[in-house]
Amino acid sequence: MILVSTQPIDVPSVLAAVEGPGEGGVVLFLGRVRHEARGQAVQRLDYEAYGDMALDELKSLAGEAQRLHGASRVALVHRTGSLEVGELAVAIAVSAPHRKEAFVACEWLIDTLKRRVPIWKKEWYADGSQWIAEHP
Amino acid sequence: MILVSTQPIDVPSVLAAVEGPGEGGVVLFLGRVRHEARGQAVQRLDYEAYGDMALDELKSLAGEAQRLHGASRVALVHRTGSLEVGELAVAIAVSAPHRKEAFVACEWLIDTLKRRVPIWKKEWYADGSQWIAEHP
Amino acid sequence: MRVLLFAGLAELAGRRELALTVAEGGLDVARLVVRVAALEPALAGRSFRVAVNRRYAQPADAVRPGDEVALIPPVSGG
Amino acid sequence: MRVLLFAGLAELAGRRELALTVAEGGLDVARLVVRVAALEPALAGRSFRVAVNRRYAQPADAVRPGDEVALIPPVSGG
Repeated sequence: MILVSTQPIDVPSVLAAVEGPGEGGVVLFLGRVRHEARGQAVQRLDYEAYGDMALDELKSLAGEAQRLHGASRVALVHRTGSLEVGELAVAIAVSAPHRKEAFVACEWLIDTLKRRVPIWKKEWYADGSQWIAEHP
Repeated sequence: MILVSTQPIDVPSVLAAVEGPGEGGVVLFLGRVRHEARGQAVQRLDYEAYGDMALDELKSLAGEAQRLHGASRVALVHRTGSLEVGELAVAIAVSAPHRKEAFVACEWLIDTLKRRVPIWKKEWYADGSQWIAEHP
Repeated sequence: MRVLLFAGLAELAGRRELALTVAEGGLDVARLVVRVAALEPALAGRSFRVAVNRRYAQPADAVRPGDEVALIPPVSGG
Repeated sequence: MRVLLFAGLAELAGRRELALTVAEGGLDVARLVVRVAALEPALAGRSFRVAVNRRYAQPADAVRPGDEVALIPPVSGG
């Protein structure tokens, strides 16, 4: 399951996508909209994606996690559009025969997604908004 | 949520237990019964716990994850009794303001649970069974 | 040639794509960046990478008419 | 004093607890282990830790009548 969508993220289906009889360990990362960022109260976030390229990049990340980091199955879902505080922005699930690989691959995926996938967030505060440039 | 129970693990409630408006990152670990172990086909597992002490140990692990490893909220659930291949044996959820702490604390928790909490598994094969002694 | 704009760059330019006239032989990415800045001064000096056909491109890479070109400002997904 | 047994140790002993008669002043964990092996030879030489009142104890720690004592074979949860 590799998805960039305005629909709310369905965590059970993300987890179901990485199930397998030989996969003893599953690690899931969830990124949620926080009520605070850069010292300011956040009211909501807008996420914009270059959809087709973001999907291609997510697919290539999934492949690298399998080839280079020991992941068996990978699910990557990123939400776009307007999100309230507490909503899920991203979900990444990785299964592997043993837990160590699942932890390493999952953390590598979120770190690399944040650097490489063409998705942008705009933070809305009481008195304005700004596009965030986290990874030049 | 700290639980040792014969009931199947309910993942949504484990995740809900660590939600909070300041927690941007959640890491969940799921340990599932594999179809194979030590080169043999596994038919099912029995988990036995020293229930009261296991619960005390899990509580003290949760406290250490918060004090020493940056976790905000922790949920620890271990199932006992007879489990089929594919069923969840353990679920550990950790939230933190930022993802790094959530990954570190979650991995520390499963590693330390496996060494310290008085729970034992017996593997059943086509031709017999044995108690597993992973951490002397 | 369409050049897609996103996020802060789209806001600065006040539009989601630029139309660039390109010779049949194409040009390289470095030259394309110069052309973009000339066409839309609001984007001059801004930080972005260039994607050609949905892959990050290097300054010396070729761009041809018909390629899908996009300017990728610093990302902040996740 | 009851001494709780679990997993492989319970199977070896054929029961889930031992009853140990202990003097009022108690004894230390090292001595308790010797008494257990004498009472239940199937457990002699087996690997286990001792928990007293649900906490792992050291060989020199004291055990008193009324304490909850358990033998903890190598664990394998998770």
